[in-house]
Amino acid sequence: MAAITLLEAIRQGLWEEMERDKNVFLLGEDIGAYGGAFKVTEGFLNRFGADRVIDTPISETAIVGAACGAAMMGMRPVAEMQFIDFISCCFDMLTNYAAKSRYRQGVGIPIVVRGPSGGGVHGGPFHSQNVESFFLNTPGLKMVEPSTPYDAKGLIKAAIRDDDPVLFFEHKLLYRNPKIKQEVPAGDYVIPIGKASVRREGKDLSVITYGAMVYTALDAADRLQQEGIDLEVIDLRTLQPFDREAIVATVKKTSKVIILHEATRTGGMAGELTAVINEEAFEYLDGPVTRVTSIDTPVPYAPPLEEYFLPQVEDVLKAARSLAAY
Amino acid sequence: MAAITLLEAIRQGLWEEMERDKNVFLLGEDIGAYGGAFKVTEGFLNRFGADRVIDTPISETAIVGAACGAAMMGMRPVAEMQFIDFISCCFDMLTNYAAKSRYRQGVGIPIVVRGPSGGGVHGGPFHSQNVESFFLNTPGLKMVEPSTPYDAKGLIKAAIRDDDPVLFFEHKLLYRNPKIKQEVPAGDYVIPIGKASVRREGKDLSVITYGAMVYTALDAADRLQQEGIDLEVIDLRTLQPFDREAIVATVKKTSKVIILHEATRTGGMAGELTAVINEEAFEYLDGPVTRVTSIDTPVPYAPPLEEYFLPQVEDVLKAARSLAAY
Amino acid sequence: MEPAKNLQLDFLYFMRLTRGLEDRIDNLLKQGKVVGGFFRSLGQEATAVGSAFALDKKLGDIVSPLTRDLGAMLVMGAKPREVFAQYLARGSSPSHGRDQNLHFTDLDRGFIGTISPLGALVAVMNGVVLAARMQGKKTVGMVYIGDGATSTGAFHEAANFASVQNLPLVIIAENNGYAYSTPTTRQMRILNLADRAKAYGLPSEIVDGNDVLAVYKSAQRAVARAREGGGPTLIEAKTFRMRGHAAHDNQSYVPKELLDQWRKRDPIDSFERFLRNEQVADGSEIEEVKTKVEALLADDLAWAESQPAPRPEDAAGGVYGGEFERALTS
Amino acid sequence: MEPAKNLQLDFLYFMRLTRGLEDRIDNLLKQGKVVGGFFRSLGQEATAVGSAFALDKKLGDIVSPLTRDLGAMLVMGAKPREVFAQYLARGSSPSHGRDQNLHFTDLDRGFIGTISPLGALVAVMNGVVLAARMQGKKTVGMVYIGDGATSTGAFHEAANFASVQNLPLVIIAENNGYAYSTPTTRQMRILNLADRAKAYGLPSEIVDGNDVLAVYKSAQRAVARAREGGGPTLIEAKTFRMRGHAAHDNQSYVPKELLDQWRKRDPIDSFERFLRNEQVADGSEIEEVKTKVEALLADDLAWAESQPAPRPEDAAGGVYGGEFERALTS
Ligand SMILES: Cc1ncc(C[n+]2csc(CCOP(=O)(O)OP(=O)(O)O)c2C)c(N)n1
Ligand SMILES: Cc1ncc(C[n+]2csc(CCOP(=O)(O)OP(=O)(O)O)c2C)c(N)n1
Ligand SMILES: [Mg+2]
Ligand SMILES: [Mg+2]
Repeated sequence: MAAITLLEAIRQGLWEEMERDKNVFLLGEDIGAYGGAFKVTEGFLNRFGADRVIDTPISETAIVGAACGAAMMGMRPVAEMQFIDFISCCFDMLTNYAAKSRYRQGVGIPIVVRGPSGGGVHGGPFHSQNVESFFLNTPGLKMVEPSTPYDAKGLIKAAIRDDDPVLFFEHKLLYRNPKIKQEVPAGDYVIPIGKASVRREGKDLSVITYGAMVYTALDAADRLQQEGIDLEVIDLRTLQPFDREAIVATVKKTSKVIILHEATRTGGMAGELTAVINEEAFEYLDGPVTRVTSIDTPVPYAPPLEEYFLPQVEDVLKAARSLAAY
Repeated sequence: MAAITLLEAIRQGLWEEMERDKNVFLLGEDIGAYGGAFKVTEGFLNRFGADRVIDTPISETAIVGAACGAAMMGMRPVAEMQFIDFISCCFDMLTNYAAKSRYRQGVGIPIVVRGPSGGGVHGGPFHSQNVESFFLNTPGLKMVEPSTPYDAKGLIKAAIRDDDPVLFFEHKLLYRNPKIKQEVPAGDYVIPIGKASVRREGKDLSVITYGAMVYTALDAADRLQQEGIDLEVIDLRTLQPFDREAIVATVKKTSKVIILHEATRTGGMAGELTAVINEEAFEYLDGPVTRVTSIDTPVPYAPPLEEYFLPQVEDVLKAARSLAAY
Repeated sequence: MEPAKNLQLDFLYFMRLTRGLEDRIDNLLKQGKVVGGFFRSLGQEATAVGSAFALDKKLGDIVSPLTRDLGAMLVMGAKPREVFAQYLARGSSPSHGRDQNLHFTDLDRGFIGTISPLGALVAVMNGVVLAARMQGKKTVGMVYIGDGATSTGAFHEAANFASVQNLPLVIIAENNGYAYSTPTTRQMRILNLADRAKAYGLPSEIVDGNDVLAVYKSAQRAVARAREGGGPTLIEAKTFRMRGHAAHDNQSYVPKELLDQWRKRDPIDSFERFLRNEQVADGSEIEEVKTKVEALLADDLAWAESQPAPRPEDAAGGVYGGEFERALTS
Repeated sequence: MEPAKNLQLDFLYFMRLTRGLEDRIDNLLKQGKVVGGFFRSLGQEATAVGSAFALDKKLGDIVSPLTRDLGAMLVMGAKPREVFAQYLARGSSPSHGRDQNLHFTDLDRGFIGTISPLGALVAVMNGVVLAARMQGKKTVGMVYIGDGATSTGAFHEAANFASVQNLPLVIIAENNGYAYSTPTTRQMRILNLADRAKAYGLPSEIVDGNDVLAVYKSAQRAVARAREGGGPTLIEAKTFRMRGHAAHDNQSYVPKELLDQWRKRDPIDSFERFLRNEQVADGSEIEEVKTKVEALLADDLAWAESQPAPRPEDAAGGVYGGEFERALTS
C-alpha cells in the first residue's frame, strides 16, 4: 500500500465507484480526452468509454441540468466544474432544481458536483474561491470538503452513494501536496457524510475548521504546544449538514473556540457555526467564539497580497493566545 | 401629505431620481408598457420614454450585465428582477463581475438590482425566497431591505446614488399593506445605507430583524409588554454592510438578543450577526443569542404549510420568554 | 394518412378536458378558492394535446410541460382531480400542498413538472433522455419552451447540449405572441422561433399550433426521428395566448384585432368543424365527448373540494433522503 | 481599396509586438517568474490586431478582448510594460497585483478587461454601448468570444439582447478549433460559428482570421454598420490555436497534421510575404518593424522586472467606493 495524494484518492474513489455501479457516470468540460484540467479523471475515458465519461460544451447549467435529469432516472452522475468558481453559472439549477426537488415533488436528485476549490496557488479572483456559503442557506443540498486522502476517497464514495445532491469541494492546494500523502486502503470504504473528525485532541482551546485550513490549525497547534496551549483541532469534513454533536462536544471540553476558514469573513460558515454554538452550548463558553478567516475582499492574485488575504498560522496563534488569556 | 404604501414610496423614489438625474434608467422584464409585475414602474414609460424604461427579453444575466456596462459609462441603472428568486439566474454576473470590479480594476459599478422578495403570499417555492444570504459572503455587494414607506423611499434613493452595486429587496407582503401606510415627504431625502433604526425602545431584550419581520417583532413586543417583558426592536434596513454599532449598542443595553429573520435558518444572516455579537459584545451577553427563523425547507405553497414554515409572533414570544428567564 | 377516428375523438376529448378544467379553475378563482396564480392555456390547447399524443407511453416516453401545457399532462395521465387539488392547495394533492399548479412529477406516467425559472427543464430533460439511452431504452423526451423563455441562457445551453449529444428530445417552442406583456418582436429580432434551431444545427418545423392534427403529425415526425437516433428537433407551434399572462392580467396591451383574429381560429371550434365537415364524427358524438368531460370534471372537482388542507406540521421534513419523513396527509 | 502603407506596417508592428511580447512571457515562464497561467495567442495575432484597427478611438470606441486578444489591447494603447507587470504580479501593474494577465481596464484608452467566467463580457459590453448611445455618443463596441464560449448562457442572452436593442456592437467570434481540449465539433453541431448569429437575426460574416487585411476589412464593414445604427454583427474569424490552452498544456490531443497545416498559414509570415510580394514594403522596412518592437519590449521588460511586488497590506481596501483606500504601491 503506497502513500497517495488527495487527488489520487479522489481518482481512486471515482474509479472504484464506476467499477462498482454502472449507473455512475461523469460529465464535465475536458474531463475525457484531456482527463480534466487537474487530471482527476485521467484514464477514465479509456476504461469507461465516452458514454460514461462525457466531455461537454462550456455550459455549467446544461451540465448540472443533465445530471439532475439523469439522476431522476436512477443514474448517479458526477459533474465536474473545471474550477469550482464556475458553479456560479449554475446557481439556479442547483438551488432551485436540485435542492428543492425532493421536497416539492418527492423525487431525490442524487448527483455530485465536484471541483477544485480554494486559494493559495495565485489563481486570482476567479480561480480561488470557496463557495460553500453561497449554498448554505439552501436546504436540500449537502456539502463536503475532505482534507486528507483517506477521507477524500471515503467521502467521494459516500457522496456518490448519497441520495441527495452533494457539492464536493477539492482544495487545489492539497491535490498534489506531498506532505499530506497517506496510505489509503485499496478496497471499498466509506466515510459517512455529516461526521467531523478530531484531527488533534487538546484540552485548552478548540479550532473548528475544514479543507486546507486543517493544516494551518495543526501547525498552529504544534507551535502553541510549546507555549503550553493545548489545541484541539476539529475537521468538519462535511459542511452541510455539519456535525453538531462534534461541535458541541469540543465546546464542552475546551470552552473556547476558534472557527477557522479560508472563505472570506462576512457571511462565511463561521457565522452559522457560532450561532449553533450559542444555541447549544452557550453556558459552556468561557470566551467569545472567535473567527479567523480571509479578509473581506476578492481573492487577490499577487503572492504577497494573497498571503495577506488568507488566514496564516500567525493569525491562529494570535487569536488563540488572546482567547486563552480571556 | 397623504399616507402612502411601501410600493408607492419606492415608485416615488425611483421617479424622483429619474427626474433628478438623467443618468438613472430602468431595465427589466415587463417594466415598461405593463409597468412591472407588481406595477412599481407604472406610468414610467409614458413619462420617461422607452430609452430610459427598457423592456428586456427574459435574460437576467443580460439585464444585469447591461446594467454593469452602462454603470461603467457613468449611468445609474436600476434593474428589476420580476421576482427576486430569479436573481439566481444572474448570480455569476453579480458576484463575479459587479462585486469584484472595483477591487480588481478600480472601476465601481453603481447599479441597483431590485425586486419583490419574501413569502407569506402563497407564492410557493420559487416566488417567495429571501436571497440575502446567497450574497452575504461576496465582498463588494451591498444589500438593503426597507420595512416602512419612509425608509423605502429614502433607501431606494440612497441605493441609486451609491457608488457600488446594491441589491434592494422589496417585501411583497408589505408592498400594499394598508396597515403600514405612512406619510412620506414629497421632496428629496435620503436614508443612509448602513444605518439601522430602533423601531421600539426597550430595556429587557433586543430583537434584531428586518423586512416584514419587523412587524412580527413589534406585535410580539406589544404582547410581551403585558407580561412585563420590554422588547427593543432593531430594524437593520441595510443587510450589507449591517450596522455594527447599533447591534453592539442594543446588546450592551439589554444583554439578551433574538435575531429574527424570514430566510431559512441554516446559513441565514442570523449566523453572521451572532458571530459579530460574539466578537464585539460577548461580555455583555446574559444569554445565548437566539435565532427565530423559517424552518430549513423550501418555501411551501399551501397556506397552513407556509404559516408553519414562517416565523410567527408566537415563535418570538416563546423565544423571548425563554431568553428572559435565562 | 389521417389518424383513426377514435384517436381524433381523443384529441377532442383532451382539448375539451383541458378547457373545461381551466374553466372550472377560473370559477374557483372567482370564488376565491384558488391559492396563488392561475396561468391558463385558452387558445393553445391543440399544441399541448397534439404534441403529447405523438409520444408512446409504452416505450417510456416522458414529457415536461409548462404551466400552459395542461393538455399534455392530461394526455400522459394526470387526473383532473390532481390538478384541482393542486390549485386548491390540498394536502392530498400530488405535491401535498408543497408546490403549485402543474409542478408535480410522475415518472411512471411519464411526466415531469416544470419549475418557475424558465428554461431549466430543457436542461433537465436532456439528462432524462441521456439516462434512458444509457439504460438501453427507446425513450423519447418532449419538452416545451415559451417564446420568451428561449431568451434564457438555460435554454441555449440545453438546446446546444441536446444537439451535441444527439439526444432523443423534441422541443416544442410555443410561440403564443407574448411573454407576459412583452410581444415576441421585442423578445427577439427573428420572426420565427424555428430560427433559434439554426444556432444548434437542429432540424426544425413550423406548425399551426391551433391545428391539433398538424401538431400531432409534426410531433410524430420529430418523435420518430428521435427514436431512430436522429437526434433532437425543434418544432415551433404558432398559436396565441387568449388570456392575460395570469388571471390578474387583463392583457390590455394586446391589440383587440389580434385577439379577434385568433378567436376565429379557436383550436376546439375549428377541430369540431373539421370533424363534422370531414364526417369523422357527427353532432351527437361530439356532444358525447362534452358530456363525458363534464361528468369527469364534476366528480373530480367535488372530490378535490372535499379534501382537507395539509396539516401545518407537514411543512417540515422531506428535504433530504432517509430523513424522518412524516406520513403526509393522505 | 487597400489600407495605406503606414497602416499596413502598423498591422505588422502590432502583430510582431504581440508575438514578441508573448515570446518574452514564455521565457519569463521558463524562468519561473510568471505568476499563474499564461494563455498565448500564437497564430491568432491577425484576428486581434486586424479587428481592433477597425475601431476609432476618437469616437470613443471600446473593445473588450479575451486573454488571447493581446493584440487588440496593444492596438488600443495598452503598453507592453503593463502587460509584463501584470504577468509578473508587480505592485505597479495596472491591477496593482490584484488581478491577472489582461484583466485590466482603461475606459479612456478604450479597453475593458475580461473576467474568467466566459461570455460575461458580451453582456457587459451591451451596457457600455447602450449607455454611450443614450449619451449621444457615436461609440461602437467590440467584444470577442471563443468558439467554446458561445455555448454559455451568458453569450446567448447577451447576443439576443444586443440584437433586440439594435446595439452598436461587433462580436468577433474566434473559431480557433478548440476550447481547451474540446474540438469545436464536440462543442456544437454546426460547422460555422456564424450560424449562431441566425438565432438572433444578426448579420454575420466569415473571415480568414489569419489574414489581417481580411479581418480588418470585415471588421470595418461591421463597425460602419454599427456606427450608422445598423446594429450588431457577428464576425467569425477562422483561425487556429498554435499552442496548448495554457502553458501547462502540450495539446497532445491536437492532430499533428492540423498543426502543420496551420503553421504554413502563420499570420505574420504570410503578411510579411504579402507586403514584399505586393511591394508594399521592402525587407529593410520589415526588419525595421522588428527592431522597433525588440527595443520597446526590451525596455518595457526591464522596467517591469525592476518593479517591486505589491505590499502585502495593499490586499485590503478598495472593495467599496468611498472606503478608506490605501495609497497603492505606485
Ligand atoms: C428566469 C425567469 N425569469 C423570469 C420569470 C418570470 N416569468 C414567468 S412567466 C414569464 C413569461 C414567459 O413567457 P413565455 O416563455 O413566452 O411563455 P408563456 O407565458 O407565453 O407561455 C416570465 C417573465 C421566470 N419565471 N423565470
Ligand atoms: C463559465 C466558464 N466555464 C469554464 C471556464 C474554464 N475555461 C477557461 S477557458 C476555457 C476554454 C475556452 O475556449 P474558447 O471559448 O474556445 O476560447 P479559446 O481558449 O479557444 O480562445 C474554459 C473551459 C470558464 N472560464 N468559464
Ligand atoms: Mg409566450
Ligand atoms: Mg477556442
